[in-house]
Amino acid sequence: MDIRVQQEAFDYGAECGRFGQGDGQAGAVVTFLGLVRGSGGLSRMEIEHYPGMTESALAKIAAEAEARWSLADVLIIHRHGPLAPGEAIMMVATAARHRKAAFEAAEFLMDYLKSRAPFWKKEFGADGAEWVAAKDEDEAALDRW
Amino acid sequence: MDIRVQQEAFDYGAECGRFGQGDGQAGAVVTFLGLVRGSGGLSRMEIEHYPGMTESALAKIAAEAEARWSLADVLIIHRHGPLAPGEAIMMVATAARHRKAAFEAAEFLMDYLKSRAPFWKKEFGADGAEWVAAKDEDEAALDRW
Amino acid sequence: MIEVLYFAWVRERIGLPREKVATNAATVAELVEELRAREERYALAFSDLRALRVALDQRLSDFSAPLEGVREVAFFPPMTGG
Amino acid sequence: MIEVLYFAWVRERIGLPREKVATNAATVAELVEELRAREERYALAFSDLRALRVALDQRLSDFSAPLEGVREVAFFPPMTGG
Repeated sequence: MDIRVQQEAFDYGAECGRFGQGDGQAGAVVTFLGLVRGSGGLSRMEIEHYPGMTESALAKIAAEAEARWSLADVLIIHRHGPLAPGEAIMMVATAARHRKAAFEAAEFLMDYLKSRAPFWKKEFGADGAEWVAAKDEDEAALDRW
Repeated sequence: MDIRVQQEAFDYGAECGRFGQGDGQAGAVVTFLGLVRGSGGLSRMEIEHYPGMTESALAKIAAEAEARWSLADVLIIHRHGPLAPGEAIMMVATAARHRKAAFEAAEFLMDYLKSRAPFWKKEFGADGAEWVAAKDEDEAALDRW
Repeated sequence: MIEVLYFAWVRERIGLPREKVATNAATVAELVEELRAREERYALAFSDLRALRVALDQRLSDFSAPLEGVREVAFFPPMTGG
Repeated sequence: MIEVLYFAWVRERIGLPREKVATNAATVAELVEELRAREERYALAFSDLRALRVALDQRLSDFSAPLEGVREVAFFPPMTGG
């Protein structure tokens, strides 16, 4: 398990290249990459988080996924601070014996990250700055698990 | 759209690193990597395919996913020929505005690849060689779409 | 003394990221009442509890939870990670 | 003349990957009957049609499909890609 909360950029390709491969146990790797969209005149984004709680919330979510889907490995990287359109915000990766487990675990992690990890996004655009509102559908997505 | 059917190895990390990013349109990228598992005394695998039909079947599946989930980009790489445990068999990648579309499209591609693209796996182990049997659950997975 | 933290627009409305609060409140809800009574900016930040979440010692909790033994209370809007 | 292709264990049982077949069969099922009648190895390969799939000119089809205008027929077991 590898959990990283950081301001610096990360190299998605390099992380994918070294994740979950080579031990011959995993047959399936799924990764998710979240990017800042440039739509709607967005000029930048800032992500605030709750140091301490963030790390423990992510570790708890990852441990739950690892146990529930018997993952061979799990990775979460989430950035905070200022971000420009096109930049990577975060990634998750899961490795499992079969594809169903790898997909489900990655979606589970994303659903929980969206509404249970203490991050808050603020968007800066032509019309000023605005905190991103939580979506009902993100809360509803948790019911699946 | 990028579809490749090849015997040579591919660099999963490098493919992830250059897929679907940078245009500011996609907010979500999902990738799937399929690996040869070393379990059950497997010494090697061979994948046979149907040249011509393989490429058109993959292009058709990818075009369907692209249209249905409004994908910003889609990639399928599938190898054939001899493969050792731990080696990458194939990958798919999807880029979309939101995570739900990227995940669903990647799972759709995998479900169709499993039982509608003309590939056949043969496993070589301590007890000889055996063609991998199609699983009922793989056929059933198509009902979701 | 309890350490009280504010995040996102709760932090912006109140105007500070954290403060120490002397309180005898038995529950989170009672603490919120005390804070609301302080000043307009607190009343504004806590005007709609349905729009807020609370964590006690860095674990998600709720407004009816007891404060006994708690060292750190955080108030923030629904999270928007990922 | 129709080009007939065999893949995976169908290819192994019949012992060749492709052959040209002169036939007047109207459907895939009729072609299968003709092939079965040829030799034991064909009869064996086509002993259980439920275990087989067929493609006509590189598109998945079924055993009741007509052969008129078809240039390439492929027989193979259920696919196991991914």
